[in-house]
Amino acid sequence: MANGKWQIASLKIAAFLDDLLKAHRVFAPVKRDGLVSFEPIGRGDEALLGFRNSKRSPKEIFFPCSETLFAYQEGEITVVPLLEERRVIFGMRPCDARSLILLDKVFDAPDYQDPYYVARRENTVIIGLGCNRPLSTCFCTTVGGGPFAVDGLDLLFTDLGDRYLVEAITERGEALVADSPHFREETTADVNLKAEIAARAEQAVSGPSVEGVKEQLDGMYDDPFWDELHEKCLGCAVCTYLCPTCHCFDIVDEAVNAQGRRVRNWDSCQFPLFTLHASGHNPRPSGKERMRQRMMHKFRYFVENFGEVACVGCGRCVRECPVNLDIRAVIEAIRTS
Amino acid sequence: MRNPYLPYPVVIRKITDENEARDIKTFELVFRDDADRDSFTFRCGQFAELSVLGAGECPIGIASSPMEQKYLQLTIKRTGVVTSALHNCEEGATIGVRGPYGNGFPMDMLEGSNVVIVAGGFAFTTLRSLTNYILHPDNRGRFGELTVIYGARSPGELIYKYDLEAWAGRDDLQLYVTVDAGDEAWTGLVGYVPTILKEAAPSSDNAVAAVCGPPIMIKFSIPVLDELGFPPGRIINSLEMRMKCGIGKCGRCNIGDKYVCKDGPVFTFEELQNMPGEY
Amino acid sequence: MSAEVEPQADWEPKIIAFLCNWCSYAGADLAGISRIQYPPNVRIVRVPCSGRVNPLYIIKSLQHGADGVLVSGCHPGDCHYISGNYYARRRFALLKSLLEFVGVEPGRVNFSWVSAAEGEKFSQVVKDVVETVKALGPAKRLVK
Amino acid sequence: MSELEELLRETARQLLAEGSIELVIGYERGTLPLRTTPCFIRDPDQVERLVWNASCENNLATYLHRATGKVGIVAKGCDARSIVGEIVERQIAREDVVIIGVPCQGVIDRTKIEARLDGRDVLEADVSEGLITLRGEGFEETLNLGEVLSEGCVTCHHRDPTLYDVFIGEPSGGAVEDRDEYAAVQALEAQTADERWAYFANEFSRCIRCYACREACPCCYCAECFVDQTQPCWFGKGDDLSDVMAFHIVRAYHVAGRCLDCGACVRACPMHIDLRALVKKLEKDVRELYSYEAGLHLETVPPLATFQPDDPQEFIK
Repeated sequence: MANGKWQIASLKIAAFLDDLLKAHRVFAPVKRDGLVSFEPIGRGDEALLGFRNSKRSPKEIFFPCSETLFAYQEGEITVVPLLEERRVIFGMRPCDARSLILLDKVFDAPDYQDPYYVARRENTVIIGLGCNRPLSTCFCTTVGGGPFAVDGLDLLFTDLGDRYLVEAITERGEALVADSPHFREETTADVNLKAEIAARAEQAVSGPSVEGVKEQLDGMYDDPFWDELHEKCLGCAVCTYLCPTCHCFDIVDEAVNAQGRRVRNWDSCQFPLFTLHASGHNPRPSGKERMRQRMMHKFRYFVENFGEVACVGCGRCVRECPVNLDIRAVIEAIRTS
Repeated sequence: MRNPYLPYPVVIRKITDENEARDIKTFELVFRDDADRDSFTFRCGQFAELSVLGAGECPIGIASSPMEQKYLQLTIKRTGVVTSALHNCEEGATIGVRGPYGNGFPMDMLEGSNVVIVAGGFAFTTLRSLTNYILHPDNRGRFGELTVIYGARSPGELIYKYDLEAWAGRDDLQLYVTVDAGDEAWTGLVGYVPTILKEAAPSSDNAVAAVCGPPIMIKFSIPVLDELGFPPGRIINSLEMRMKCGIGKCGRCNIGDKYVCKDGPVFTFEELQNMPGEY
Repeated sequence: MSAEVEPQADWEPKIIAFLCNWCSYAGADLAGISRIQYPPNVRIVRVPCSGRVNPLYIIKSLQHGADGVLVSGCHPGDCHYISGNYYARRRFALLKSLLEFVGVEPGRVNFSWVSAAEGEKFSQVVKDVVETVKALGPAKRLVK
Repeated sequence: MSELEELLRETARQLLAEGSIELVIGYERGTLPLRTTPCFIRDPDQVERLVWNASCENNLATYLHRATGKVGIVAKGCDARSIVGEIVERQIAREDVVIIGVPCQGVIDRTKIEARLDGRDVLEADVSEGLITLRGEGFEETLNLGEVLSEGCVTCHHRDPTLYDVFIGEPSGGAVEDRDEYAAVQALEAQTADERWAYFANEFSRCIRCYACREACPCCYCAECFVDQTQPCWFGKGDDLSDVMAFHIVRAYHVAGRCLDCGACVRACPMHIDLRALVKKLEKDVRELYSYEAGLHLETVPPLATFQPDDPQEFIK
């Protein structure tokens, strides 16, 4: 583990990113059509520094909405080459970085590794940006994270106004800044200021505790609780597709005649088709079962399998649910039911 | 690391029509590459992801016995996109196979026990694999008495008639083949599987029951087994689920914290009682 | 999306023509037996009625290799099923307008009424469509 | 609490208490500023939860075809028109629904506010007298409500329900602003095909295939959506632009002559895609070609379920 600390002038960040661009593909937050998203940049000054969080989660840089697993023609398969280029993501929020740790448990499991995901993870260095001003919908601290948590990060940047404090979390993070001329030695004042900002930010985050929720859910499978909860749910996939930890997918063939490709697309437990058997039987026939599955998976099954809840408190589903079905309220209701 | 999403190419060596409706066929597959065959070592009760390029993939239980590792037999009913595409394939065609996946039947429990196989309709496939496995001369001694109760809607819908005939001539298994409704030519048993099971009344002493069939058959067979004294932990069941990846990632086949593709598809009835009823 | 490519010199457009069985298909047949010449770019799909043409067929054709689409049915009043073409007319009016609104070039998707007696008209329609589509070049929008 | 809300609650209480309905579908306070959330009330003692304000942005009619029994529903102008559509298309029976009509001042388009605030977080919002006040950490801004209403609301001519069993409050009257409701469509029509293609390609490139547009739409009630069909499989379900556009074109087309520009799809879209352009264009065409406006009368036949022998056909060779 690395523990180097530096500072960099805010005005130098673009130059630092320009340097990184020489040997890496660099993803950074940019604003396109009014929405913030993580996209490859061509120049360092394209990166947005003053953003709250991206609309879509950066999980898609590792697990895209849609990707070709292999192509084929007349029965001959051509495998999509695994990612080899070196990549850097600049500006990832700690909540989203934590989600990668959770996704690793699934995609980089001891029994089967997902080669596409694993290659992208191995070749991507993640520079985090601490959240000085968490949103009112953020609840990272209640699900094991924090606005300055470092899980999943290689470097953590903290905005100190005219400069950033830079903390190395891993060796490969440290390697990115070690030889860069843009970084200077940090001062005690920098470190203290960061601690202050972090403490304030942490204070600002609130939300329902997930403590005991798993145990509560253990006994709730048949609870009438689920009967009405789902009534207003539209059954769309906004929550699951924007969620940085949701990882369900579909595998389909797209082909014309003997030529085509096998594609992996995001899929959602909120769709009836997700579990529909070819026979017509559906083990989760209505919104009730599907909503229950989403909550149970995040707060019970994932905990049973991996020891952590599958939620990082980014608040995307809270903000974007078309009917304001607020997961925080659901957690609270489970806790108190 | 091998890419787990890549199918092994296999050639359809033989296609056998299994039923009168001709919507169930058994496909005998041989690996195009010997190395692939050697890495595909399966056990009874496991399944494969069958792959037809252009149509997609579907999970199918392996119907042949692991004693025959040179080829795979999969019995497939024409139902959805992939199975229809498979039914349109001809002998000699190349398709793909991934796997083997799943836990398979619990051999440590089955070995040394009397085995009662209860099967209905088309769901006989992996239990047929198990039956042939037990009957193999190398294995027969490691299992106790074998009872097979198998039923279908009509005589024409019985699958593996060639096996049924071969087994009928043996004295090391008790075979009950029944149909819901017979025809003029039918001279065998008539009655639903749970009824025949009740009449056959296999002993539950040191026995394990393996049950696969339509939900309604399972529903009525379980109480009979219970009456016969089979504890839930000695009744095993193989589940069907919509699956995509087969390796516990895509997230759709879970029942509670269990993934049917990885932790199943075989569960004891006791395990099922402790799982959500989402299957 | 396939990249926009310059049409090759010998490029010939591929037109998918959905022809109703009772009028336009017979019209095409008449053109054939009357030895009326028309460009060989059309691939004819015979349908029972222009009202049977699901708009999805048209979009799917454009997605998978058609440079142009022609739907042709009986003249108003002549529908074998009395009113199939009347319903189709409303549907296609909206579909054509919508496709052009999103930017599919006018001329990619065409409609005509051709009766069983109009072999000459059929050949003219095909000539027109082929000419228009040739001028537009290979399909590049909605192409998969 | 407004007088209107009081009346609304009283009406709902009565209907539930006298047993003429089993369920009221309405709006209650949401968990975020500027949000309400649909609520389903069966107990007369729970009617206090009901609210009615400019944040009641969902079209509740979308819940009707899933509901069973006799249902009361809070309906603004567009919701009521959607209900008319569902009755006309026989998705629900007139006698199974009690429409509690409410006058509408338009609903807020949150994306307009988001754009105005450029990332600043609204912690509190008040609406009164045509003004909206937004407060957050270190800022307070007051805007004209008209500036942040959904596009369709500003020029809506049917703010009061066209069909109702009970009407609460005073009718809203005509449109909020007197401008051409098709202005945005006309602006696009004036562009070249290339420009329009570029515009829509960019819009739809943001689609994440979440189907919130479809699920929020009261017209989208097919048991199996064309895009979910596998035999045949019409379109791919990935992010290929061709497939994405095909989906949106066909979805819009499927609601042609039925869509009434309620804006539910637009507000549900997390990616702020201009879904309105397509449906509004179709609405305009339907009006020009067939003089039809959806959701106004129970007796009319939807334009694609009928024809006139002399329908326009200039486009046919």
